[in-house]
Amino acid sequence: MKLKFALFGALTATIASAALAQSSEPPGGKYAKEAEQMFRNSFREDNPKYWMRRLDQDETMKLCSQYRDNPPRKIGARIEQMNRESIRYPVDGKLIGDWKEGEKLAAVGTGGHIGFIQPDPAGRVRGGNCYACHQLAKAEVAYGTIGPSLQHFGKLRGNSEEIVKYTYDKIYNSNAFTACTNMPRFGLHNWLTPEQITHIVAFLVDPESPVNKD
Amino acid sequence: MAANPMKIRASNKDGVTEVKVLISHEMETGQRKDASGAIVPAWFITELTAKHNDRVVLGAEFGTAVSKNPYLAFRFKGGAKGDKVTVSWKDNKGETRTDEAAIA
Amino acid sequence: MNNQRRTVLKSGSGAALLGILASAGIITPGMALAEWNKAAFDAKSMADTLKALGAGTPTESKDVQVTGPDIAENGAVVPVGVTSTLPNVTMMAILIEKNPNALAASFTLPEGTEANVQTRVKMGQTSNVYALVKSGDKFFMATKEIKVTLGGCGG
Amino acid sequence: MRLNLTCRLVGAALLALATGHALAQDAKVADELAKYREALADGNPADLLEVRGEGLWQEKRGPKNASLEQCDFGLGPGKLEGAYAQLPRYFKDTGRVMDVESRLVHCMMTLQGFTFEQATKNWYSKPGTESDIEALVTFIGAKSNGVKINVPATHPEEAKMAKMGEYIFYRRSGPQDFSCAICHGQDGKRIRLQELGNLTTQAGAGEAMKTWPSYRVSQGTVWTMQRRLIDCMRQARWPEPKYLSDSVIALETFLQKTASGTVMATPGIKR
Repeated sequence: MKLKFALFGALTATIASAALAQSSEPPGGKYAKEAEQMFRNSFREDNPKYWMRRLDQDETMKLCSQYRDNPPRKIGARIEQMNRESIRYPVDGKLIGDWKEGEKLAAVGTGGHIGFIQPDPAGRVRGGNCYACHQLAKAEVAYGTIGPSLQHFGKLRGNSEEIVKYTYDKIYNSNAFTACTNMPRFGLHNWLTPEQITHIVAFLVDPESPVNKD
Repeated sequence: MAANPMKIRASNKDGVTEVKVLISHEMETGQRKDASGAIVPAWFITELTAKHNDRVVLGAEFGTAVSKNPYLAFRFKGGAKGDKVTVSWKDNKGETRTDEAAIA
Repeated sequence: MNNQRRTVLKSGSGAALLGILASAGIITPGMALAEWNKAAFDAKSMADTLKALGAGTPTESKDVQVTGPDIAENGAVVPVGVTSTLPNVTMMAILIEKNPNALAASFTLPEGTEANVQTRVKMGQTSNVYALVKSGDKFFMATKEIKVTLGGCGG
Repeated sequence: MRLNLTCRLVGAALLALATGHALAQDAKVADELAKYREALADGNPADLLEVRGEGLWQEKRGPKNASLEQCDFGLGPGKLEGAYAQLPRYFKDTGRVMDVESRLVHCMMTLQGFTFEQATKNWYSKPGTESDIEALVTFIGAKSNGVKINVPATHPEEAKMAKMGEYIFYRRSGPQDFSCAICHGQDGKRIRLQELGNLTTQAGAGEAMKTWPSYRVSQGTVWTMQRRLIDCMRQARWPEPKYLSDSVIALETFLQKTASGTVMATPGIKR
């Protein structure tokens, strides 16, 4: 037993140090600063300021980029703390909305495109695009696998207050739980409103939702 | 814009000639809006005829639902290596084009 | 594979010359077999389209098949074909129930041409796709659902 | 205790059944998708552009009434076989790392006398407006078909570009917190039904890079690598970098370097 433990420890240490060696250098190496400048200079002068602001990085983005989305534990903890503090709730305090609205939002991947070539037409619906990365309702076969399957999310976890709050928080700001996760911070960026997030929560936890029923 | 050439492949095997045609055409549905919100008028191939030497081997009528840069494949009995396969199309603006290929 | 492609492309350049001849009026495009059936292509519903094609109520037949994959990665290009083992097939058509106009394409088959045509069509959404075949003076039909899936990045 | 065990067994069996069914459904989807891609591959409309590109390559055009046939993509004037596969690279005459498109535009300016604006006005096609660059790049790309991608980035300027490309690859920003690495930094993932290559590995980058330029059925035209990468940034909900900007060339250098050794198979065809 002890031996096993020791072996396991040694193995993890080896893996960790190998990973460290591979990614110890921030992307761009000694050219990182110059690369940032070059990147910023690659855009048209007549881009509206509010477009260009989308290239700004908050501290989370900067740290995640620097560590190739694999920050050391201490920095990861700091990122998570920082992001936990950002979460805001709907005024009425209700975290479960309408699963049917959530179902629509989960499928919509449009919205938010800017630029001169193929911008979204004004007023185009902006969705959560959940299916791009997650399996949800059984009937939708065109689902992505970047994130874990969420089929039977509520069936497996129930819909206790704790689960509901976790689900809301995770969608609002994924980095509150996992620093540098691939998942966008939908609430933080106002990509989805708190109300829209409650609809997606309902889609995930409501027993009547196709995520759980089928 | 002058129409670009088609790509025609024709091959004979066991007495049957298989023809595959790729056509360069916009196939605009007449339902799409441009950047300013105006409807882009329909522009699409309406008719197509394929001949083996002088004999018609296929007639086709297209609607706007045929994809951009249309593809068509069909088979007819007969045809020998070196024979000509000719394909002609006409679109709703009256533009036409004819191309040919030798059966391989 | 590579070589084959090259040869094909070479013959393609030859075709360009023919195109010039055609546009100069030296070679005239082949005459269509019939006038483009405006009423059929303008019809919206399946029933109206069948009526305009003079097909009435076609009989469902196992000897007719809609060919091609059941799933399209993009609705802009969906490979679809019609095949049939029925005798004396003179006409075939592809109809897409949920498109704005059901009729996508129709084909006239002279004697000696096999009842086996493939093309590519646009589909706005998942829909039943019908193959219509005229054998002798009777119409037959087959159907299958083709699923149109969305891409991930949001267009 | 016994009841509990039975329950668990039944539960396990049910779960296995459900999983089995889901797997069967996924397998069927994968099967039909493979059929779809196969059907498209036989008859790639990119071939139409390739023919047009060949014509444009030979045609005397521009204020200088010259063809592009003396354009040097790094292997010598007019040498196109394998040229695409070894780009981007450093060019002494311009003192810059250039990709196939920036070099092509350079030739349209120096050999044919076009201005930069004239040469790049239609760098991508719109419905009803053809792009000469799309056709030319399709033609030039196909001349590397069967050739191994070879961008060692040994010249200091190339090495620097590859490093700067790596920086951009991992750079997160925008309202979705995206970077290239989010979707393209892991093995075996897909977005909706589209497989995502891990572009940090030779296999993944090779699989991705070897098929470009590629016909996009959703767009009805061939996309060049510039278009592909500029659109990635649009999809990340960022502003678009300028056509031929160093950021795009840097990313290309990073990706081609990673993909080196992979045999080109272009033009491809994709959703």
